[in-house]
Amino acid sequence: MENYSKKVMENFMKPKNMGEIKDASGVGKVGNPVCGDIMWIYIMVSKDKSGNEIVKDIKFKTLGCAAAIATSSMITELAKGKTLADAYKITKADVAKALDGLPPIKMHCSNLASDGLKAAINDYLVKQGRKPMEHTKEAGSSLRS
Amino acid sequence: MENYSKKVMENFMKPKNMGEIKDASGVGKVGNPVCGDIMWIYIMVSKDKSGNEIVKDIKFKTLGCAAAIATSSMITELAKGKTLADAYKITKADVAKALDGLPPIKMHCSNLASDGLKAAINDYLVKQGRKPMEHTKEAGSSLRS
Amino acid sequence: MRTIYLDNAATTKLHPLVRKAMSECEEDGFGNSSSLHSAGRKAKEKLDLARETISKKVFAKNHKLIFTSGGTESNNFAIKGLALGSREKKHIVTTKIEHDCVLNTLGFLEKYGYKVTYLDVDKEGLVNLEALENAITKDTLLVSVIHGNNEIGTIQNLKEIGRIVHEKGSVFHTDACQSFTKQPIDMEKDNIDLLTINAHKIYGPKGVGALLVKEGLGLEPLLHGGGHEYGLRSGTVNVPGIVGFSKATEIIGEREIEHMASLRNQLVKGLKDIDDCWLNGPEVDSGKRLCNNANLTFMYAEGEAIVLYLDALGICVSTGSACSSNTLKPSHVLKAIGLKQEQSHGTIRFSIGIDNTTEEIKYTIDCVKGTIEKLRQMCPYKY
Amino acid sequence: MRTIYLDNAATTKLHPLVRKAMSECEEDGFGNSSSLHSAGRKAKEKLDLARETISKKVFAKNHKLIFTSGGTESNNFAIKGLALGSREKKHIVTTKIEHDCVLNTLGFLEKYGYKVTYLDVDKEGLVNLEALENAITKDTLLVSVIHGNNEIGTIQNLKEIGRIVHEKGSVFHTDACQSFTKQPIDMEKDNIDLLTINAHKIYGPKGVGALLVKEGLGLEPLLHGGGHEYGLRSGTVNVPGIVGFSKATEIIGEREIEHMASLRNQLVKGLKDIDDCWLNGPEVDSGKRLCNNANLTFMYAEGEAIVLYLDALGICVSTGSACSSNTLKPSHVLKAIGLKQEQSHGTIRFSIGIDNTTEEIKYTIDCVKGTIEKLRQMCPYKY
Ligand SMILES: Cc1ncc(COP(=O)(O)O)c(C=O)c1O
Ligand SMILES: Cc1ncc(COP(=O)(O)O)c(C=O)c1O
Repeated sequence: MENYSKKVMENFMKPKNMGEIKDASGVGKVGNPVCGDIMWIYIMVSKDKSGNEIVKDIKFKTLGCAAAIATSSMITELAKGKTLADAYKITKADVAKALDGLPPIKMHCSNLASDGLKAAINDYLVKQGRKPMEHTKEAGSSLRS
Repeated sequence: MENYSKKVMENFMKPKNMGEIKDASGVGKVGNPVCGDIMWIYIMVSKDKSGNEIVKDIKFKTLGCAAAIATSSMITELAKGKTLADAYKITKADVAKALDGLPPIKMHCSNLASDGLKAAINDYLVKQGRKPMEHTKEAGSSLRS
Repeated sequence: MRTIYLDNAATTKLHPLVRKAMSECEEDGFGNSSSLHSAGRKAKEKLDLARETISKKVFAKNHKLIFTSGGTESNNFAIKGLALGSREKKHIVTTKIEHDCVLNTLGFLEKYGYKVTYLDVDKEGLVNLEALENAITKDTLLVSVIHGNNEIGTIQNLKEIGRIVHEKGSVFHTDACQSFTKQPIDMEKDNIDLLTINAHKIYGPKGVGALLVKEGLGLEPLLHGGGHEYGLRSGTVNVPGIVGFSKATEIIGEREIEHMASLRNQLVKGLKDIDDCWLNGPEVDSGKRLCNNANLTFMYAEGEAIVLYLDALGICVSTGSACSSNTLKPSHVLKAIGLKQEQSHGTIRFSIGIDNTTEEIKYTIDCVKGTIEKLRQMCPYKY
Repeated sequence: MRTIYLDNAATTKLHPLVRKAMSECEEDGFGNSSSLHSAGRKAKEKLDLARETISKKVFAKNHKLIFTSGGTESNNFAIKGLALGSREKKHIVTTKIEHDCVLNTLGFLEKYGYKVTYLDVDKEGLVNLEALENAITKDTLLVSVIHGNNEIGTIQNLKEIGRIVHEKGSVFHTDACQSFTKQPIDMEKDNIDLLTINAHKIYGPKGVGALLVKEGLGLEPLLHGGGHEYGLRSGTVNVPGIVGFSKATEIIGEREIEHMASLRNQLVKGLKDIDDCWLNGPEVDSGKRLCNNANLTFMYAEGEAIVLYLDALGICVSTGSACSSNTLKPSHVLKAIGLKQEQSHGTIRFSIGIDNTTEEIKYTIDCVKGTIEKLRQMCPYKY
């Protein structure tokens, strides 16, 4: 296997925002134990000064390899403070890029984080009685809950 | 290839009785350049006290590998002093045995010496107007002149 | 930071005595063993001596020892060489827990019309002898069974297997890369026709192995060429490497085996305290397990993550077999002994070496406990 | 007695710098390059670096470099791998002066229905380009031509050959075991698709070689297994050996080439005084001959005897190719350049090394003269 980048290793060794949010606005649950990766993304949504809904706080819990943990950590960093619409647009590629790349073999199966975030946002919307956002399929993405 | 025995190497490095006999009683010429081995055996025949014809002197000239040269040297040692009849009976196996063995690959093609001696004895007999001795074929022997 | 190397089943570090023997040979026996001159003859002598030493180690009497580039080549050569050398029978029996190099060689032959029976193993990884017997037919060219398993350490009963294979009139090959020098092997008593061994698992050099071949078995060479190694394996003979291999067979003795087994037992005992954790393969004191192997599953933690966290603490271990780390496929061996996929993800192989110490094992136990705890805190839920 | 080693085409002695690089790797990069942990990653880094260094040496841009166990494996892999990997075309073109490992691999394929054209060479050992062009048909899978001949030192014009092979739409393989680092090779400009090189001819370790493979050429592996080397060559990677190989590519430079050529010229000049003696292969100053090769025929003396008498004087040389010394077959290369059998028997190959000195060559000339004289005195007659 190709080596992980330094960024991946940093995010894996000392992941940011690991944990859960009690009373989260929304939770996204992706992956499953058979595949070896499970990822739960918790978000707390609130409004900013202009009245836009933003990801005020975000945490993750992940069972998985270094790539799974590092991408979890990275998505929380990327999403925090973003509007829901912008957060929803974060792709697997964005996450990988922010980590200075992932080994090809890990590019998709262990890079569920953007799926997890989308699921969390929609969980929030649905709980609010609103329509979930449409999931524009990325190559190789796999939205599982 | 298997290594040569010490005896082979001694006989190859310092061959005994190398040279020719001017006015030899008989000369045996075996082998040919295409095969890489040529062997000429010179004998001087005389009678011992009991009136038997013996190999009084014997010399060789040989083009060939270490086995060819060592067997040439050895046959001269084995034959010297023997009666013609006894000398004629020396086999390839006798020569190889006296040399503590030969690598299998060299057992026959480079072990012409007994053939050479037989040829020399018969050359003598024929020159004398006598009948040559019968060449009892050994496995793999090749009498060429 | 000192490294605690616990991946000796993947490969070992060259032993200083082996290095010394090799250096001497590089100085004094560097010639081409096919050359006639003194430099060649010296190399040839060392080669012959090494061949004899290693042959004796496995009590080979009616076998040619052919040096190869390692276990993979030996296994490929044994199987393909026999298939091409004796072209009538088209059926091969093996197990579900062979090394990839056996399985993939057989997969290759399947493309060319060979039928392969992959025998199940029980929870401990042992082949069922009755099933084996039933699997062998008149058309069975070869039975290939790994001696000591590289992942879970299971040792098969060679003698019983060999007896059955010969009774049924087939040829017996065993891959003994993991067991060689750790476990007795007797080519005659165990009825072994083809034996694969290598050097880099026993503190010898990488790139050196051997296949022992029963006299009279007509193998087609895998490497054609100048006719080295009785015409069965061509290529300038790696005499310094082979001298190293020969020396390496002297490294592991009774004392080393006991030492490794006791550290392994210490490790397993220490780790079994952890909740939701178990040992895969035979019990440590069963006599059916390689002396240096411990394979444990830690639920709710993923293998690669465990390996890399431990690595950061200076501890080298492996997820399943090192050879497979290029793929994400869960181990076929763990599957064969009945682990579910979600269980196999959290499985770690520890393989002890002769130089490990009890302090290292103590430290390792602490680190593993800490690591598992840390990872489990990250795990979203128990399943 | 000091040994004067003049058989560097058979194999070379490990260079101290190579040994040093290997020892460092054995200490610090002994891990399995497939392992995830630091010991594995260190090995992997060294492996990657070696791959890059060697690839650069032959200006490989669109080629994968696959490490193997040596020239024999690389040649077997190139030819059989391509044959099994692309199963339509069934014709192969080669020359009459290939190394045994190419010829015997082709002989093996002939048993399986492949047709092989063996091109003649001229007196100097050069392939006729027109004959080559005419030999390649639509069904020609591969053209395999040795770069520097191991017996008579002839260097083929790779660029011209490569151009023709590609124009005619075939695949070009060259065996460069003897020429690598002694003669420039440019994979792109020379249109080489498959390149065989090895380490032990250039002061590197035995048991290490490489095959460079043009991207997109679908080769079937020769060694199936764990999927190492891009899935093309399995087996735990011999990283210390490969690091040695990489270092070895730095040993022979301009200066060494000149040094060897000048000693070789001194030797040939000195020996040509001898009656009924000649140089086989291209002239020493023709630019078509390996810098370190001298191959001479001495009539009325036999090769093995010459070798062993010289050996007793401390001089190591070879009759034809060392690989063939297990058989008594006269050299197929000498036959191809027109020597009669009785001429080839008295042929000796001298191959200079970087450490030989002009004094050694002087002594060698004297010894050869004495030896030839001694043996000719034993020769019964001139033919
Ligand atoms: C059981 C077993 N067989 C075969 C091999 C392959 O040996 P090598 O790496 O020497 O090719 C290994 C180790 O990699 C092994 O553990
Ligand atoms: C031209 C040539 N090709 C191939 C080989 C075989 O290489 P190896 O001995 O590394 O297998 C050699 C040397 O033995 C050689 O000289």
